[in-house]
Amino acid sequence: MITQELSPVTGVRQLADTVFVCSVRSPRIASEVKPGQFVNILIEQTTDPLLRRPFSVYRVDGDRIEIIFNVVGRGTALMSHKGPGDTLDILGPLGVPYSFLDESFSTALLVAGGLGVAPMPLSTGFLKSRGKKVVTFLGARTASAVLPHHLENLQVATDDGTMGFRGNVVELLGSVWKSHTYVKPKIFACGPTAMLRGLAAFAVKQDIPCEVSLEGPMACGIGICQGCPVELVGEEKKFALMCKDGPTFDVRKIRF
Amino acid sequence: MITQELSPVTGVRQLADTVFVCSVRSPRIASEVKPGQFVNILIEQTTDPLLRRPFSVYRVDGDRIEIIFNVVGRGTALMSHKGPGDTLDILGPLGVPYSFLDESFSTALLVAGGLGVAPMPLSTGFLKSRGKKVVTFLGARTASAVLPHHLENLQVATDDGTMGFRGNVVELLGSVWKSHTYVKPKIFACGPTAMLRGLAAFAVKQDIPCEVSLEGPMACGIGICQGCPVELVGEEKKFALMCKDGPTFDVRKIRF
Amino acid sequence: MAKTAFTLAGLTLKNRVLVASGTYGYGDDTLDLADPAKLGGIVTKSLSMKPRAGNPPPRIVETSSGMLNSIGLANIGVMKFIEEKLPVLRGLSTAIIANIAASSIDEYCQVLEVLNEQEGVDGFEINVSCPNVREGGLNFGTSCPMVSEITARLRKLTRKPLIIKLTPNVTHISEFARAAQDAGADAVSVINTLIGMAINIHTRRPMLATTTGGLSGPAIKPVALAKVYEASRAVKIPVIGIGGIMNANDAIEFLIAGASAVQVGTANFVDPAAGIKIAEGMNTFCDENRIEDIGSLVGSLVTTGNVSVVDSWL
Amino acid sequence: MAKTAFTLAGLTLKNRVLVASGTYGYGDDTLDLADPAKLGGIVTKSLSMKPRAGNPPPRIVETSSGMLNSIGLANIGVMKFIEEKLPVLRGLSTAIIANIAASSIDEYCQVLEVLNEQEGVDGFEINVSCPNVREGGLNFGTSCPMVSEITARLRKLTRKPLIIKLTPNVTHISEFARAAQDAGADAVSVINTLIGMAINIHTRRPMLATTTGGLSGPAIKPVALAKVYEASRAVKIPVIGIGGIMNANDAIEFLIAGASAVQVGTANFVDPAAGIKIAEGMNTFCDENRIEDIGSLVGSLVTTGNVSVVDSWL
Ligand SMILES: Cc1cc2nc3c(=O)[nH]c(=O)nc-3n(C[C@H](O)[C@H](O)[C@H](O)COP(=O)(O)OP(=O)(O)OC[C@H]3O[C@@H](n4cnc5c(N)ncnc54)[C@H](O)[C@@H]3O)c2cc1C
Ligand SMILES: Cc1cc2nc3c(=O)[nH]c(=O)nc-3n(C[C@H](O)[C@H](O)[C@H](O)COP(=O)(O)OP(=O)(O)OC[C@H]3O[C@@H](n4cnc5c(N)ncnc54)[C@H](O)[C@@H]3O)c2cc1C
Ligand SMILES: Cc1cc2nc3c(=O)[nH]c(=O)nc-3n(C[C@H](O)[C@H](O)[C@H](O)COP(=O)(O)O)c2cc1C
Ligand SMILES: Cc1cc2nc3c(=O)[nH]c(=O)nc-3n(C[C@H](O)[C@H](O)[C@H](O)COP(=O)(O)O)c2cc1C
Ligand code: FES
Ligand code: FES
Repeated sequence: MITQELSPVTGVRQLADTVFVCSVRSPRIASEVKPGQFVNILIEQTTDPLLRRPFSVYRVDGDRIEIIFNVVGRGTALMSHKGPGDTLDILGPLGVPYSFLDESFSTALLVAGGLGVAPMPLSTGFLKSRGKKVVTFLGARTASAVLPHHLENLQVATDDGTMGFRGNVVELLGSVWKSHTYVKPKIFACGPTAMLRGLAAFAVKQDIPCEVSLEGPMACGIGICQGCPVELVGEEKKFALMCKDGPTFDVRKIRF
Repeated sequence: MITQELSPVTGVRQLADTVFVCSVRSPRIASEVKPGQFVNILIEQTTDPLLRRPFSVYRVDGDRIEIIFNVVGRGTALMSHKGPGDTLDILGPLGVPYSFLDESFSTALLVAGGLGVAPMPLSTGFLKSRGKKVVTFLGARTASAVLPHHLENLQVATDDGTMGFRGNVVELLGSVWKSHTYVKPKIFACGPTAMLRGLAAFAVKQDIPCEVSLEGPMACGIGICQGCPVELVGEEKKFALMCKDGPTFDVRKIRF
Repeated sequence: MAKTAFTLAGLTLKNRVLVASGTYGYGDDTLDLADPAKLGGIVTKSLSMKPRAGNPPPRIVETSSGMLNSIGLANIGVMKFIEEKLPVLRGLSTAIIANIAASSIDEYCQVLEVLNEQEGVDGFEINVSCPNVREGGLNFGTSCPMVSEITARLRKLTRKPLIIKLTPNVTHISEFARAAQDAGADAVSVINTLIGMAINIHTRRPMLATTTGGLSGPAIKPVALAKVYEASRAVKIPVIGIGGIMNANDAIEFLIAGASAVQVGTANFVDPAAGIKIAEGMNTFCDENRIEDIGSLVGSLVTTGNVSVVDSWL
Repeated sequence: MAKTAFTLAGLTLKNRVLVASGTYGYGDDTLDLADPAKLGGIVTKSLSMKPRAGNPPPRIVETSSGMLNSIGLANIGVMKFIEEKLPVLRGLSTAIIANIAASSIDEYCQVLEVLNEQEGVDGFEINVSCPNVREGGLNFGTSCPMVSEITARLRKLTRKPLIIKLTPNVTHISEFARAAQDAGADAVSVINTLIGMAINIHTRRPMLATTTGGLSGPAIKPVALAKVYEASRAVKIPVIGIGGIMNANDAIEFLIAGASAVQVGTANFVDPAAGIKIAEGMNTFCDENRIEDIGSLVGSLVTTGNVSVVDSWL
């Protein structure tokens, strides 16, 4: 069930140059959220910024949830200045989680680009507690942008080669793939759209099941504005909604 | 000279229910401001609130200035949450100060209603250092709304009689006037428009010189928008600008 | 407690707050978050004869205190609406106003005829801000004769409340309100979105796939209020005020300007319970100000005499 | 550094940023805070033949990301302007565009004739959003034939740049831009303020003494951009973009939409150096993006092809 929680901020800590983690006390969301779902946060009561801002749930710790975010504009800048004493109005959990309960796979390959790492710590915990094997491929611009926390069997790619594999994360996966020994693998990914497109092409070619978490502009996050269409394969110009039918999608079902 | 200073907040403290004092480091404004002048503060970089907010200068302490303010809306609510680490963009000093250099008076009667006390502490210091006698009349709704700090020879009126005289500050002044012994008195006032109108009527009737500090909507605070007209006596429909020609006016020169 | 009900052409709304077309889906997505029984009514997403997929993404972009949308009237079509959504809506204990969009007058008539027979459809709102295919895509809503003709044709087909929703993108909205009234409309809704645009300066592309879109939200509230004021002084039928209403105070401004009821749009995206909170806030305002019938606020703007400066800080 | 100059009918502006009429006084109040020599030009407050006191207070009210004003064309009159202000303006090393307001076509002509002979007046901008006394107060700017006639009459009187400033409160601004062009205007300015309103719900009075006023600021930027886009595609003469420009990125949006230059209005109230900072920011943008002539941005909007979602957070 979706709830609206006025959530006290318990802390905001800086992880990297423009990357922060915000912890809030949201007992109802914390108890219901599943990996790959997101929350929609009203950062200020003024009308600029006007709309809520969507964020993946990074971690759950008792009655607290954590959001990892990059400061890219007005909303995220304001959020980086929050601290104890402040309250955020949060709607969640929203959207369809990764289909981790799917019995057809036993190794989850978590593939993330940049802040696409956001849903992965929660995913890792969930998968491990259900006896799945987890391998994580993480891509970043450079070593200082790598966010390696709370991940399992981590392999890193950096564009500039300052850490791990030199190249992008899809190339890293491709290079590993030649000699892989993963039992019943399935890819679960999050990252920039261009990366997800490359990954989808790879997955289709290698015939690996693959789910991606998309992101794009949203007004409501709950399916009432029709603002977040994702084109479906098959039927001409038929759209799913990113917020309600996603953000996670089987790459074979969408055109993105 | 008017300057635009990015001023670090050194502290915000709560004085009463909705009343706060904000201190900022503004060396240029601190060194130039005169009592009765104001500053225009850009509280946030977002577009709601959009415009600067005008405030009297309450006190000057070295390179710091203090603003006393009442939380009445979005801007003042945001300002009450500021603290060390925040910066305010301040334009000032603005407007025409009280004419304290006027040689024709030797006793300044400072008359303030509610937060109209704002310009009075700075005024008191300035007057005393120039050898003027200062008597202060302060009106408030109730005892807990009385802000008696940094004032001289204070007489208080409260609407509910919980402190001092029961009634409004103009009635208090009237009651004192019958037996007054002030040498060459002149009134300098700030407060709600209704109170200032009552005071002006009293001053004209008793033939006391009287200056009031007005307030009302302002967009620019520096004379470029024509948004703050104050009707002048004499010429039909001729206006002065509250921000540039005021906020202090001789009550005999304006219709308000 | 103040009297809040409002009767429009025989239909009684329990209060004067509806949720606006296109901003509440078909009323079934938010049941966890807000109880529609506390609303005056729900205006459905615009319905057309056939389903419409809508425009490609991006369809929305936030602007200063507003948002642009180019949803493209995406909807499931009137038949599927009747099959799948109406049964749910019937159970919600609130008035259901079906909003209709079409690209020809005949299509408006067809959709209305299909819906008119349905139990649970309490009234109609006609979205005339639609491209008129016969006239090369020009908006029906910017032509007074077209608004007249659409209204007159639809009036013949229904005795349920018929509301014409006007576009603000015209010189004198009062002429359109009068045209709707004279052709038999029971009310006019004022306003739909303003035409607007935003550009990504790095790609030099519009932020919406359709280049321009519709501006809504608090940014447009002053424009909407002025249009409501203009329209309500021109007609005798009720005006339903829409545009940037975020809270009860905003809604009360619309009533004072001349609106008999209001619709809440973009605010639902910020808070799915916005409409309910607004209705409750209006009640509180009435109680605090000893207003016995909220209807007494309608058109109560005082425009003579001197307006004195508010000095609430002192 | 990119080429920033812009030539309009023989007048060369050093950059494409001017300050808008009514938002910078007569240029002499802000000399402490901002050096006008860094601006492309200053458009004066609207000047009429006789001084005008303007409207009673309250004249301004803030709205969400915008403000309403009803200054009422308060100005010192053209004669006093020439005596007192023009000598100062001549010394500022920036182009001076005199904005003219009038309540009859004859008055427009008189004011222009008086100013046309003055050294230091580099061009004219005609505010047609004024009440036409002969036609009972209806706005000149909402009648195409009136805009044509005003433009044609003034064109005969001056060889200096003649700019017609259009109101957005019309259905199709392109028709008005075309009317101005066809009657001989050198450019059109787009847009003046949108009609808007705000109400004090406690007193039930309008927040402006005149009931309605003009909405400006970032709230209207999307509308202004769409109007600039519409107008610039309809005419060959330059369009000067105005409306809600707060920073260099906003200004660049207007150029891409089709504006050859921009004017900065309400932003001056927030920061009297806004125009200068915007001009500088546009240079930085050009440098960073290796744009050699800022003019190459004008009308460079890309509207075909797929628009892909920006995902800058990843
Ligand atoms: C399902 C979902 C999950 C997300 N999870 C995370 C997360 O865990 N951590 C995180 O940092 N971000 C996440 N995002 C992106 C995040 O919502 C945006 O970065 C945020 O809304 C930007 O707000 P702002 O006010 O700071 O930026 P704005 O001032 O609104 O915009 C600044 C810049 O950001 C871009 N932008 C604005 N909104 C979005 C958006 N929704 N997506 C992409 N770019 C945008 C704009 O194009 C502009 O370039 C997620 C988005 C979605 C849809
Ligand atoms: C010269 C001058 C000096 C001032 N000095 C002080 C001072 O020392 N301390 C202080 O607390 N306040 C002072 N004020 C008033 C102060 O500027 C307003 O209280 C403030 O702008 C409100 O901002 P807001 O965003 O909180 O309110 P908003 O959200 O803008 O408005 C909330 C409420 O406040 C009212 N309001 C808004 N602006 C003003 C205004 N300029 N004047 C009066 N009411 C307004 C509105 O009508 C509304 O009811 C002064 C005003 C002027 C013109
Ligand atoms: C995302 C979105 C979709 C909309 N869809 C419709 C629609 O289908 N039919 C219609 O008549 N109006 C539609 N509107 C207009 C709203 O009903 C309303 O008139 C407008 O948004 C102004 O109100 P607001 O500022 O409260 O949002 C839509 C508005 C938005 C923001
Ligand atoms: C306080 C104020 C006064 C104005 N006075 C005039 C004027 O005298 N003549 C005119 O043509 N436009 C006038 N305008 C309109 C501006 O020049 C500009 O077109 C409008 O404000 C939109 O731009 P902005 O959003 O950048 O302010 C005025 C605007 C404001 C806010
Ligand atoms: S964001 Fe509103 S429907 Fe998806
Ligand atoms: S506030 Fe702009 S002129 Fe006074």
